[in-house]
Amino acid sequence: MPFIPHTEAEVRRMLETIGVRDLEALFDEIPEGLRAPALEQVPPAAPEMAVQRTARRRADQDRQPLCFLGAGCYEHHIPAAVWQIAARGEFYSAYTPYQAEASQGTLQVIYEFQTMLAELTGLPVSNASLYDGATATAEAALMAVRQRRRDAAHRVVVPRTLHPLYRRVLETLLSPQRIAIELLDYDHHRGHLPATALDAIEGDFDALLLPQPNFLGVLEPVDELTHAARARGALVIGVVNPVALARLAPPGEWAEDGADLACGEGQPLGIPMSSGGPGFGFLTCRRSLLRQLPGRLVGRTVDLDGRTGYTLTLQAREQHIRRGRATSNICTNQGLMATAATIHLALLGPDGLERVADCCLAHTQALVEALTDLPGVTEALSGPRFHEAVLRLDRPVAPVLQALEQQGILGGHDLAGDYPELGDTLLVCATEMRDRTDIEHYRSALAGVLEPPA
Amino acid sequence: MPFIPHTEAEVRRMLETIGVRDLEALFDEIPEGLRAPALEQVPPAAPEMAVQRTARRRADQDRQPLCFLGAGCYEHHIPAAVWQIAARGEFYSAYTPYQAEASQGTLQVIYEFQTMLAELTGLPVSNASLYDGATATAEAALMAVRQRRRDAAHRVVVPRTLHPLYRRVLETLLSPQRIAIELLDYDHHRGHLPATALDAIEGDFDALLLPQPNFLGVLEPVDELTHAARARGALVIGVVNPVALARLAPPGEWAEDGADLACGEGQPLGIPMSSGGPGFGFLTCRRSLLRQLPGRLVGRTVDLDGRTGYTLTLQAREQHIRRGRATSNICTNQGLMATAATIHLALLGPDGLERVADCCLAHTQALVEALTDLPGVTEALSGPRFHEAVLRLDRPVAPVLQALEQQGILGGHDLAGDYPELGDTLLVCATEMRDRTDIEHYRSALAGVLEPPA
Amino acid sequence: MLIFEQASEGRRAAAQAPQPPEQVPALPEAFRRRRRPALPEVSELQAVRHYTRLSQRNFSIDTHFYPLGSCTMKYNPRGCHAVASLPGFADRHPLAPATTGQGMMACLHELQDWLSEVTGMAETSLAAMAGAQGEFCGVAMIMAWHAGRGDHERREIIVPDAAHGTNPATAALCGCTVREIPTGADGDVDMAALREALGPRTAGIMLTNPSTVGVFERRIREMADAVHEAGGLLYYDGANLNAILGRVRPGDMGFDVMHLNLHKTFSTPHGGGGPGAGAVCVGERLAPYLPVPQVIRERDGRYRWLHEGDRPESIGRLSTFGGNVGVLLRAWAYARMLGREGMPRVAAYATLNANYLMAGLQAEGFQLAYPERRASHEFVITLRQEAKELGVTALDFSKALLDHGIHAPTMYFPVHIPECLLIEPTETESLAELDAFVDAMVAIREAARQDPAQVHGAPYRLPVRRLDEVRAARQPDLAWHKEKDPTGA
Amino acid sequence: MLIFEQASEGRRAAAQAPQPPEQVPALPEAFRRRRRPALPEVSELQAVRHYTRLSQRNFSIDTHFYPLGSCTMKYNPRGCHAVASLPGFADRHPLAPATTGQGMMACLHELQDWLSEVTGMAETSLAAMAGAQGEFCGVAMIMAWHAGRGDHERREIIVPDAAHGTNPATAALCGCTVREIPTGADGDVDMAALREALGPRTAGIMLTNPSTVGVFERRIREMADAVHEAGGLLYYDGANLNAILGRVRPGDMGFDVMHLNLHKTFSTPHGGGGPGAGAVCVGERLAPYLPVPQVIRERDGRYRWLHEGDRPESIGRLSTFGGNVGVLLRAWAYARMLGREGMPRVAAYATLNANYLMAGLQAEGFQLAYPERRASHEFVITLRQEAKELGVTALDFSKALLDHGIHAPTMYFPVHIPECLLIEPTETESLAELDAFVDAMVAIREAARQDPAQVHGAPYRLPVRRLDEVRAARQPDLAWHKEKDPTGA
Repeated sequence: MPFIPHTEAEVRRMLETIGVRDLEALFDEIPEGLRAPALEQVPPAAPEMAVQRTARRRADQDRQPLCFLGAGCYEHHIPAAVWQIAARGEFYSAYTPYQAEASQGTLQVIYEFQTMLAELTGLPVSNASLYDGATATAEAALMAVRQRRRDAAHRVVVPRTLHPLYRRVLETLLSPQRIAIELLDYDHHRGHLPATALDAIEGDFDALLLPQPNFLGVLEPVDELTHAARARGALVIGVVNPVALARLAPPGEWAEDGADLACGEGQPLGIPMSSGGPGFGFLTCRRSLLRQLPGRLVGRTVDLDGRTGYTLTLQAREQHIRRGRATSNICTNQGLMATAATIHLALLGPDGLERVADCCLAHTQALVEALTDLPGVTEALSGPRFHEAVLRLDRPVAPVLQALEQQGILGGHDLAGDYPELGDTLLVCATEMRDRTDIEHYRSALAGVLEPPA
Repeated sequence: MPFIPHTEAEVRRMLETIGVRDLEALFDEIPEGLRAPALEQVPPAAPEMAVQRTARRRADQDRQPLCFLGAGCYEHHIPAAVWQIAARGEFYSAYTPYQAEASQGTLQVIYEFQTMLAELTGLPVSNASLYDGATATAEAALMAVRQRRRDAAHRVVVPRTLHPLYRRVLETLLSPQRIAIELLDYDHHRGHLPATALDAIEGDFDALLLPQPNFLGVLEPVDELTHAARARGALVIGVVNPVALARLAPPGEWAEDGADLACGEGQPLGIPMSSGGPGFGFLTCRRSLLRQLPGRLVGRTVDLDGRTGYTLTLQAREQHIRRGRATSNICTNQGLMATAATIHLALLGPDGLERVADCCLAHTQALVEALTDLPGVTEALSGPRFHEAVLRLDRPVAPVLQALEQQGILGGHDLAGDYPELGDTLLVCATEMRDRTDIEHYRSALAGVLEPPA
Repeated sequence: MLIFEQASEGRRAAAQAPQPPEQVPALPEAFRRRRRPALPEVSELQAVRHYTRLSQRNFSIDTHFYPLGSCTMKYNPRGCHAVASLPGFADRHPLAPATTGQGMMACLHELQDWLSEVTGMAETSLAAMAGAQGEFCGVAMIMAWHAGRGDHERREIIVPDAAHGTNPATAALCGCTVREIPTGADGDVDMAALREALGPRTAGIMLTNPSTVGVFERRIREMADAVHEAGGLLYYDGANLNAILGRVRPGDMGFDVMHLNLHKTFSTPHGGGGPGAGAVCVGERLAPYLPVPQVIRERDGRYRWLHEGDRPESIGRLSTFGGNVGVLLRAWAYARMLGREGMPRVAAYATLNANYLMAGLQAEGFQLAYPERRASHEFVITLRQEAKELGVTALDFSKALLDHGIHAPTMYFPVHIPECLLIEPTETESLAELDAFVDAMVAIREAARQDPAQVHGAPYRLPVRRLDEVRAARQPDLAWHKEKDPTGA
Repeated sequence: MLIFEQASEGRRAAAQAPQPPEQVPALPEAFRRRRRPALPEVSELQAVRHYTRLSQRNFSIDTHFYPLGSCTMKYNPRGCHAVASLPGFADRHPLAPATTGQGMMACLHELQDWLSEVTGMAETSLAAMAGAQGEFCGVAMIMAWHAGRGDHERREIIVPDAAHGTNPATAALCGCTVREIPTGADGDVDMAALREALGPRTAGIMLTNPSTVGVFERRIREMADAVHEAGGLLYYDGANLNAILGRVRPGDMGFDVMHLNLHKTFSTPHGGGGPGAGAVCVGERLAPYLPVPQVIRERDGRYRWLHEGDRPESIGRLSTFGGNVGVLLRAWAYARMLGREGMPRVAAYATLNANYLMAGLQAEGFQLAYPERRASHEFVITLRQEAKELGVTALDFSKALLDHGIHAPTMYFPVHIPECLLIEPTETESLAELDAFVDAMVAIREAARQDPAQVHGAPYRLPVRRLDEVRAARQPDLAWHKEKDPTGA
């Protein structure tokens, strides 16, 4: 019986104490007809050894090719210390820190996490994490809607340069509350919104989502757009990449007095890609939005003896207190991932994060230069970029990517489905992990694919 | 500057406090002519990211084939918990527990380790580990020699069925003290010593080493040999496999009143093979030999308040106290490996260790049956065995092993070098990790090698 | 001390900083950050030491007994962590082609099948990233089903008053109104009140069984029939599934949709507050509405993600990519180790431990909330009497338990039982731990008899004593600032 | 509580026990074990919880400052552990063919080359499993060299009186006699005594430089010349190499052979007492005697182990297989991260920290053993005065430091300096930690002035207070027995 400590003698003693004959008797309140049949689909129990063996075989089968994919999930170096510490039993197997005295470790980590995310985004208040970048974006939009409390129908303005999958999650989470999503088109040559984009939106709206960098890797004119949206009474939500924030102006400093909220995906901060999850969403805001914030919040306070301590606070926002009027239904967030990100950021520090960002900038530039050196490959967009770029090929992208995969290269993300107006384009990315050798390897493989040796 | 925390400002402040101009001044007592040149062979500093990348590439290059090798190092399942706990910083980065109050964790683990090894070997006293099985065997022989304090030349009797590499280490470590090693031959058909083997040795000797199971996988008649050696006034040293001890009579119970010492390699108890090290040696003995024991010993005692606590004890045996008259020069042993073995044995318990031993017995039997089913393959020895067997081929072994390796199989250890009298033989092993599928895979690969398809 | 307070300007963990090439392309001035973020500047050793030491300031399953009702804090096997950390799994990009993820998808597909069977449902989606998201998904599917039938008036979700707060919060998020019904004196839902609540506005009902008070809702089939007759659907909140795993199946009880908290029943780690995973299982009729993605197995035996195009009626996408895959792999490994015989044993021994602990506390004179009922995997005691006679509350007992090395049970929930503790020992704790819990409770009561003030002051042996929660809420200090600005603005 | 005391007969961590087939071959009766070994019978959670909690009862570098003289307790980079744990490295069988270990051997070969260069030696063997084995190896090689020249009378090893105990113990193990020479008042070896000791029986001398009192032996070249002239060889004990890494090379000082403790200078973990690795480096003339195996690179660029057959004059084999390969891989990773510029910086900043700490203690009135000398990476203070005036000893200070969260320095070594502490902060500790050490020493002295008895009783905040060492030695209780037999027989 895996994981069950009882011996037969102990079970007998326990049944006696309870005053029942056998284990079945403990289920005597359950109507007879409801007893489950034997589980035939489930295989018999296997010891850890056998499970490890199957898992290793499958993981070996999934050995990962050289990856130039970004598009919302990024391969960065994760210091070995991050997960060696985050996976310690005291973090890994701890519960949500409701009992503050028994959870000072987790609570202080989250307080530090909040500080780091507030610093990065330039906004003073951060929660303790949300599920992922897309749901954090939806929660930010819902905050804006709640804050505005208008009688008229709610509307949120969303650029097409926001991650297409984020847009789909927004639809899922906003439509039950009948919040309209207005899409904004972008400049198909430059790859970002025109500074005057909001002129296309008539009437009142609650919020503008502003990705920076955007899904196409390009930088948006956030100052102008923030100014314009705020002038029209809407809230501005920056959707940002935390590594890029080492070098890019933070949402809290956009235009005159900043965006109102910032959110995004925390995976680049020390979390393995793991097919997309678990990562974590982050969400920061102005102080005036504090009571609209969903999720856990940790505050610093003092104990009976006056010593500094940390505790969950402002729980009146949450579902277990406010039930149907809570700011969200969220309970479990992504605590362990936030812990890992905190350790990661402490190990990098401001200088390390800048170096990572600089490597991303430089390597992506080198990648673009190497690939556009090939005939038939051009850069599709002219706007300034961070660590992703859109390349245009002289032929359909999908077969090229397949041919590259045969050579152990994930060559990028095909944009045909979501951005047909861009033609035969793909989105590529090179982080600090993709060095010159990798780039040269890609270049020569692509050269072979595009112009196979006669 | 990896791992050095100082900022420039701090360095300036520190130099000021010391009262020197610069870092170079701290070395001003070193004669000028001795300053080292720049290190040209050593490459420039690389960040962890780059080192991981090189290491991963090299480790991938070293992906390991399906292994039927034993011969002193065994692939067993290691519960994931073992190293997740043993690698915790508090064990991993702790020093030798000289400061007992600050080392109760390590000390209690070692006390538990000593208890477990004493239990397994049936002898009451265990030290806290030695380097490996071979050096533990040498230390056991040196203990016997010291205990006997004879005037005549010292002699230790060593069967040829003892691991050939252990024999070489014995030579290295015993010859500086002019201790003679007398080899005992074995029954080439049965694969173990005759019960009367010691009749071949004339005159007095200090100790008999008795491997169980022996290097050829065969069980020695330990009761008879122990009886005979003790009758002649020699000490008996059992060289044992700790997994086999789940099912085999422990040295402490051999013959009437047991062997005097037991030693061996602890690697099978939760330690990765890692090209042969680090593992650990264990060494247990009768109480009367306690003061001859080399290495650390942990004892249970009480503190000032009467609470139970653990401490290093009987340090007067050791080099840092007794210097030239110590029982050994050993300081560092294999503490972390002993920690892992303790966790491993706690997770297995007596039942789990028996199951591992039974799987070893059964799988090796199945392997022998499967392979000797092939024409040209026979079992070379008729003595009873544990989890290794000697197979005889109808042709030289080396090319067969090479052909198997091409198919991703390490088919066993070629005995031609150390046991030429056995002819074309190889030593094979199947632990609990080599299941039916693996065995069938080996069988069909070997069939193909021995009788290639026409 | 905070990590920020250990920093020194210019200090670095140099081995962790990559070396940028000499030529880094310049960002246009307008986009550039002007002020460096005040991240800590510490050495690698400082960071390692700081977070290692912080971890020691936590309770956790790996160090303490955690009898937290409704949270199923069981042992998280270390082998599951090893599985999810394998490089082939951990290093896979979510947009990589299916060819690079056949191993991972095989695990997820098996998990889907196993969960469908053990819940008695037709299909399973693993997309939800936690229980609350599973709930959202379930209610959204119920609404989609009604909408699909043109029935737009059903926007009322019935919820027992003892339900987890997430249930009404979820209903609100789905644009529904909540109708509460009371719990009877025996712990079961008040059937008459349920019948009265049902009607043409009923979208569905959200139920936990065993309920949040730790007893099995005996008339569940009757309730299911009534709700279905009224045109509503039944949602099963899987928070308490550990109590009946493999012994009773929500599908057989008549539920249409449910979620499972894999971080409870399937033992993926709580991680100090996540990540979790909230698998959603449905009967046939709701299957078309399941969220994307989901793993399917093609005829040729290959796996792929099923996307929006494959499932036009789907309620949509719940996460950027495919949910918390790393968590799901841990659940897969755990389920595989349990196997078909292990799953019902989880329920049997969780129930045994709860009933034994309940009997032990009752024998020592503690008052049970439902003394006539069998405990499921958890049960409720009320310290009303102790509060009245000794002046020590459920909170005091909880804090004093911490000094005994035992995590406090869930306090003051369910809300309608005064001074209550909801206690769930789980199946992985030994008899000795259960006995130690009873001993601790008795010792605390005895201490309270001697000197209630002593118990009010607990805990004493933890890194901090009771914290000033009021100050934390009134003067929120949510981030550190170099300037020590207490308003944090 | 011991793990054995938590056991219950028949309890198992079932997921860890493989299922044997139905037919297990029977062992002949005569060989069978009759009584089960009394290993603990516990659940997986019990084992995990027990050892996790035990770990918390330790000081370690990852949690505490460890200024242990001569032990170089620096930060052990976590990345090195990750490298050695890679499956391709960890899962390799030692007798697998060289084709399966080219990656591992490439690392070891590089490490050999780097160590040769940084020590100024011709060749390096990585076979020794710890410093003491490296010493054995070195002395054995010296003896082999003399024997090879037919010079069998040289069996005397000269050792300074302040040497580590391992040095004379090693000499004895090699069948040599030890001749001690005194340390002068300035901390250097007494040259006259050395010259007097040298002669036709001199096999060699074992030296540490900087010496065990933490100062650089200034006349080292003169000593080397004298020993060589007398026909002896020089052994360098690498315990203190951290002080001069990359700045002065033992080969350049005139040493013929040396060992390095990779778990000191190259930061592989101490692990609570090992495993270590004791690389041995030699000049040209001793190279033929190096132990086996060793990694060599063939002309075709492939690596292989060099065996007995390749090196007929070898002193032989020190371990069953190839030494502590897993430790060597960690050292390789560390050396690679340091690089050529990092190695001399280790020495520079280790020396800076030691001299700063020494200056700080001196400024607070603590007495240095060698106030006229520069500290190397470590230094000695003597608390003679405090012992005399306040009655608190070096032991008391050490135990009181533990309460301040600082591991005690090495006490009462070197033996000829009364009430001494040998203090080595290493290069990885920050200024704040060094200042905290001085503050703690001052605070302890102040506490001793107020109430010496209070300091005699330290530590107070650790899991146990001072232990009864006499009882431990007089009534050795070395293993647990169910029957609680205190003699343990």
